[in-house]
Amino acid sequence: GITVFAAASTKTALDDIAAAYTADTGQNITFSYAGSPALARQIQLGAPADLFISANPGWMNVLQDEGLIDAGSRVDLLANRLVLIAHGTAVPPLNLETTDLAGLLGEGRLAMALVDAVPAGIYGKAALAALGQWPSVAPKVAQAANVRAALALVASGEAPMGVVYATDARASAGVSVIAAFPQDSHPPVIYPAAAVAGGNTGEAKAFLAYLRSPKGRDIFLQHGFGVPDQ
Amino acid sequence: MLTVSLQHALPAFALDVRFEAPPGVTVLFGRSGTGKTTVIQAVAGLLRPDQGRVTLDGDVLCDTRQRQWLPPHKRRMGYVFQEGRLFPHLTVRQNLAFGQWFAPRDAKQESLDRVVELLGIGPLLLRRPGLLSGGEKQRVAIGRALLSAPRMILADEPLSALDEARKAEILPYFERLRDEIGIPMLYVSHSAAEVARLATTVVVLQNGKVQRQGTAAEVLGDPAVMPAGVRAAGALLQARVARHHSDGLTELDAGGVPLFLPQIAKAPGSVVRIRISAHEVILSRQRPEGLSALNILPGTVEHLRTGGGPGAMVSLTTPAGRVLARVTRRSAHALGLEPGAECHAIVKTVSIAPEDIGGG
Amino acid sequence: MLTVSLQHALPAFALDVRFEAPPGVTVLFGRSGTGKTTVIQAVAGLLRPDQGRVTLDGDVLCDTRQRQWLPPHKRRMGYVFQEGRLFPHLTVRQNLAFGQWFAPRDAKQESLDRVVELLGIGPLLLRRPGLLSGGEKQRVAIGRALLSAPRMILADEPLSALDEARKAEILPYFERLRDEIGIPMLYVSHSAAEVARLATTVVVLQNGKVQRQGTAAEVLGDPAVMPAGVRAAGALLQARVARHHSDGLTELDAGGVPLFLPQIAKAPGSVVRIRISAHEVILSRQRPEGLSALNILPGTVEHLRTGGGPGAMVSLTTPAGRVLARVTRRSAHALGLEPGAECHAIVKTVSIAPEDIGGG
Amino acid sequence: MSAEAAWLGPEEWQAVKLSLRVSLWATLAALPLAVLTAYALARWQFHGKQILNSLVHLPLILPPVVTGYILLMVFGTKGPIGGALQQIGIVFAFRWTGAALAAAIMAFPLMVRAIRLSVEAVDPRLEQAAATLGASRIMCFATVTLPMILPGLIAGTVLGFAKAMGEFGATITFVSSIPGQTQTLPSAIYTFLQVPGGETAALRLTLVSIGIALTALLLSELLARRAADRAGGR
Amino acid sequence: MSAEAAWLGPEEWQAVKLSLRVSLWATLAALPLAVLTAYALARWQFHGKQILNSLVHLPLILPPVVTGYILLMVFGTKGPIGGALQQIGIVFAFRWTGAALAAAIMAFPLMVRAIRLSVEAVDPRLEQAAATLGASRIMCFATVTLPMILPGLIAGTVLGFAKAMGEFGATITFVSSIPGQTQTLPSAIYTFLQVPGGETAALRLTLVSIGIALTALLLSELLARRAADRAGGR
Ligand SMILES: Nc1ncnc2c1ncn2[C@@H]1O[C@H](COP(=O)(O)OP(=O)(O)OP(=O)(O)O)[C@@H](O)[C@H]1O
Ligand SMILES: Nc1ncnc2c1ncn2[C@@H]1O[C@H](COP(=O)(O)OP(=O)(O)OP(=O)(O)O)[C@@H](O)[C@H]1O
Ligand code: MOO
Ligand SMILES: [Mg+2]
Ligand SMILES: [Mg+2]
Repeated sequence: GITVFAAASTKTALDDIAAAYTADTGQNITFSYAGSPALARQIQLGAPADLFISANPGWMNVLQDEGLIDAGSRVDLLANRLVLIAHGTAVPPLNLETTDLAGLLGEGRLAMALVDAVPAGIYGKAALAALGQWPSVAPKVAQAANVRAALALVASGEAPMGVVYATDARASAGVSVIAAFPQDSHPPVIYPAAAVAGGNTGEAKAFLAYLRSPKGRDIFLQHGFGVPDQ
Repeated sequence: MLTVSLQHALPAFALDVRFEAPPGVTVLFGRSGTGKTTVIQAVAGLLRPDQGRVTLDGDVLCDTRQRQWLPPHKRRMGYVFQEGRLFPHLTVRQNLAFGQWFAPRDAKQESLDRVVELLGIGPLLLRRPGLLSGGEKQRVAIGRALLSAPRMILADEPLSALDEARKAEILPYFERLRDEIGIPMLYVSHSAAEVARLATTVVVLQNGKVQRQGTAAEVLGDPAVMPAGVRAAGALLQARVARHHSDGLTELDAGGVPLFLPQIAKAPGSVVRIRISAHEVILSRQRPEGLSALNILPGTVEHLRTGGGPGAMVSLTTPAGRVLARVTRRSAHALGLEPGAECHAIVKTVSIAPEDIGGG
Repeated sequence: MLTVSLQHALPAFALDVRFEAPPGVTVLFGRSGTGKTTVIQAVAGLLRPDQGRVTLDGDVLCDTRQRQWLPPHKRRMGYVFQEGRLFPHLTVRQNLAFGQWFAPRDAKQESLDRVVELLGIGPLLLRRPGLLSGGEKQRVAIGRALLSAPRMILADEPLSALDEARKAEILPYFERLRDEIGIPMLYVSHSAAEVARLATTVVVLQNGKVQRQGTAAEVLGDPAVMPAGVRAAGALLQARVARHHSDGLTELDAGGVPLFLPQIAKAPGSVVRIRISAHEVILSRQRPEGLSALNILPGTVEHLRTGGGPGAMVSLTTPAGRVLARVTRRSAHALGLEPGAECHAIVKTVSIAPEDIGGG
Repeated sequence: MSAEAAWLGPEEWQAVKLSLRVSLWATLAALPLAVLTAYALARWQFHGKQILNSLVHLPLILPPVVTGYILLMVFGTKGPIGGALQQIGIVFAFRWTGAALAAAIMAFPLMVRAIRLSVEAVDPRLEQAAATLGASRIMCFATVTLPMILPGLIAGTVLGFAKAMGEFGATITFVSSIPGQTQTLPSAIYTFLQVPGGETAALRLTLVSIGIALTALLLSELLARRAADRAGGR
Repeated sequence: MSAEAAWLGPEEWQAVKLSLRVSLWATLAALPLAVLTAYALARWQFHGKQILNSLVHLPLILPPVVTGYILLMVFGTKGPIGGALQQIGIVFAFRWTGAALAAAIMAFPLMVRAIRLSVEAVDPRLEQAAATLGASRIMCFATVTLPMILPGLIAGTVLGFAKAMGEFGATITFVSSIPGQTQTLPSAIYTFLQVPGGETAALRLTLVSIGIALTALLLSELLARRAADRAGGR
């Protein structure tokens, strides 16, 4: 079997597909889920990974520049969407282009992932900037360590609104998606995947192919991920 | 007055005592492990007895039946512990002052300077207890208890770590506490000299029980109970100071008999207590002449007790009171000492030891 | 033989001593805070002196000049500490056995049972030290040191927490250690009786210096150096056991003079040491008759020392040796006691105290 | 200070100051409670003692993120305690006070453990002696126990302070990372570590963090040595 | 056990077992070194004492992620020490041994502090007494010091064990989160918290984690109480 280093946010979907893969091929897959930066650094320092699925193209680029991945195998595996959520069920949607987000927040905070460090935060900041909301909203942003923590802030009602991935918002009770950010307001949310140089690239590629097979795509879609066109 | 009634079971030891300590000094006497410290701790409130009642001057300190309990810090007991228990983080001066901080403002206070001088601990004031010698520690512990303006003093072998000279200096101070300040004391001691000098009452403990209680004269005069053995037996007599002589002797009047001893600081007319240790008395049928011993008490043999050993304890009635003499059976026989026989008790002046003199 | 030469400066205290301790018991005598414990600690290796040299039977324990240093655990000193220092986490039995574990296999070992019986600590064996009374702790500490098969015993006031009866039981044991096992001892004590009984040599310390060193007889007989004051002065005499009488008395021959004392367990012919405390001697010009006191030593006044007080110290030469008597100046005058005067020293049988008898 | 200010960016400098404030407050505010808890655990017998003990240790056992979540649930404005406190004007959410609360809770078990060990080492007979000299329970504690446990107290406090300086998971989960409000040094370091090439900046902040904590440590060693000498009677 | 096995998924059960193994090894392996370090810091005077002290405390001061990163750089297969050790067959990187190393290093300061406080509370005069009875330094330590510091030793060990059970940041950064190899309970909890709907699973694992650590804690309290009674001479 091979070892897959994958961004933690892909866990449920990947576990499901791997189960199917094992059933189909008899091959076991071992996953190590953690934050993409940690995984990338570990690969830099010799981790026994065969396949890397990053939530962050930046870190994949770094590995590619250092020749640590099999560049030929790199694909954009998954896509995601950025949405605005609010605390509570059945909160009416709003129009991101016309609403004064800062005014709506009032004293409240906008929960986001770290806006300069974590992809979801970086994308969110870009989108808000593109929409002209960033200057007024920036002082009200509460930056969480990751998307899930931002979601938790909204779910608990601590922050009235937050910016998270569609995949996260779907599964959470107690929050409503009140707007989706336009695709063009931020760089595409892409999860690149690539076989790690020096690993079992053959099997890594086989599994990667399985992930991109219709069976794999279906499961990703079920979990709310987008699947970039090939 | 202190009344004590205690029952307390410890693993392998059971305490069951009941005694009253009239004003003055009550000495707890008894061999190692007979419960002396345990009694004192219960009086101090450091031990909660299974059952018991302790009162001081009518105030209930502890009554298990009525569920009354006065915590130790409200009892104001000046406790000199057997093992010192100085506060290691405080200097000697701070240790001494500790009790003063908590003493009621209106309480009679000993002055720090006086206590320091008495105990000879002036040079130690700025040191910490860790750097003191054994005797130095114990002296500081005594000072600390004295300075807390206590209603009562509990002293657990306070002098045993001290050299004889220091003991001789400090004993009179305990006496003064008893006589001048009138502070009651419960005092553990193994030394007959200390008992004779200080005790108003002696409580003899044995295996956690009161074996005997009585005045110092009664208990010290009874060889059967003396835990220290016959060598500690002796008589306590009352005498009145008659006059002071120019050669440094004080003449006492003990029931009409003159007794001489080295000058004592008491005004003529005052009553003192003297101890005559049984083993220091020599008996003679005729009135002896030409001896260096100045004190000769005429008397009559009251009774004579012999044991298995070569000794005999003779008690005499004299005008001064009952006197005990420890002689050999051989001498008793040679001199024909039988009840009713007249004889003379010879006591050396200086053998009426300064330590054995207490205010009556 | 132990040779000690030490210089050590402590804050507010400077030690500078040099003495030799011949085989037998060397008693360190001196007032509180004069450095007795400090000396013992240096001998044990618990204190590294600034300068000094300590040897035992030729083995160098410490020599600061030659940078030699034998660590304490190699010195095999049986140290009875002034403050007990029992191991709180071990039972009494384990405390006692502690030293045995580390003793060389071939060392002469006291038996645990014998020591336990002697010290009366059998019932305590399974307890932990936290639950012992003060005297019990000290007895265990003595036992622990004795059981470690020591080359030498260092005892720092080992008996001061014990009652008289217990002291009287344990003292002979120290004597046996000295006489039968021949183990050398350095022994701190405040008690003249203990000194008289045990000491081969007495080293008197004062303010960190050796004030006087000598045999027990010399030092105890010199009122000027007795730290305990004049009351502890007395003479030590050699005598031979003459015979045992059926009435429980033993007759001694002291230079031709018969002396009687309660039976002692020595075979006729053996030499014993007896102590005659100066304040227990009565003097008479004529030979007294009809007294209960059996012991009368004829002698000649050697000299007479008077001080500011009412007392005088008379030293007599008698066939038995030099005897000291403490009398009043008044008596000295009345009896015409001047150098050269003939007189008799009267000593009560029983006042030759059992504690004051040591093997010669 | 100005050298450091130049070396660090303004936002980093802010994080340093905030971390100091948060850690100091966290340790100082937790200290009395830690002493009380330690004393209770060491000396008193009461029902629920083991439960208290377990509660105290929970933050040590739990992954910090979980602790952060629990804090959010309990002390958030919608939480049972947080909501109640909000009524009387005490707010933790997104405030530096919340960061201090998180740090205090994470540091608490360390402080309690150290102090408790010290309390257990104090001979109760000394407290008894103080009582016979007229000192009430509280005065006994203040005049005897407290000075004698000072080494442990100092050790515990510095341990707590160091922990508070390093605490990250619970803090960021509870109060997120708002520059000047809740962005402590570890948050800032974490941020740098998330982006490629951020290592140098992270290292710089790490050094600052180490510098501060070690200074505290050395100071405490000095203090503890003196306190121990005193408690040892020298 | 089988009830628990059924309640937990196989991978979770694996994480529980791994966490136990990692924490036990971490604490047991660190213990002798912790005792030595604590004793040295408490009793010996030597050059570099403060440096040693600082080093010991570093893992407490640093955010765990930074510690993990440093471990990765030093003990990773490409790191200076990790590379050398690999030559002789000792590998930490991405093995459970690495998780244990990380846990041990994180737990170390807690253990040292607790033990050190206990050592400082032992009256050196008792060790002197042992020496006069013939006990060499080592025997003094084994027969007197060690039994007397037992309460602190137990406290430190359990503190360390609890910390090791909860350690996450350094572990996941150093050895990643590979099921059966390096995925400890906290890593598993973290991963569950990162995915939608993972809260229930996270809660379940958290409860297991709490259960284990509290059991250890209660056990240690019992042991420590007995040890303290003995050390107190009762
Ligand atoms: N806490 C305790 N638990 C069990 N036994 C105890 C405890 N304290 C004292 N004892 C035992 O109770 C008895 C009486 O002890 P106590 O300390 O009162 O004796 P003491 O008369 O003061 O003796 P000493 O003269 O030796 O000091 C002793 O046998 C002692 O071992
Ligand atoms: N570590 C120390 N530092 C400073 N001074 C000390 C130290 N140890 C002892 N001293 C002082 O040195 C002197 C001698 O102490 P030592 O314990 O030897 O006296 P001692 O003769 O044994 O007295 P005691 O009969 O009271 O036990 C004392 O004044 C004491 O205060
Ligand atoms: O790298 Mo993530 O998916 O933001 O934890
Ligand atoms: Mg006692
Ligand atoms: Mg001494």
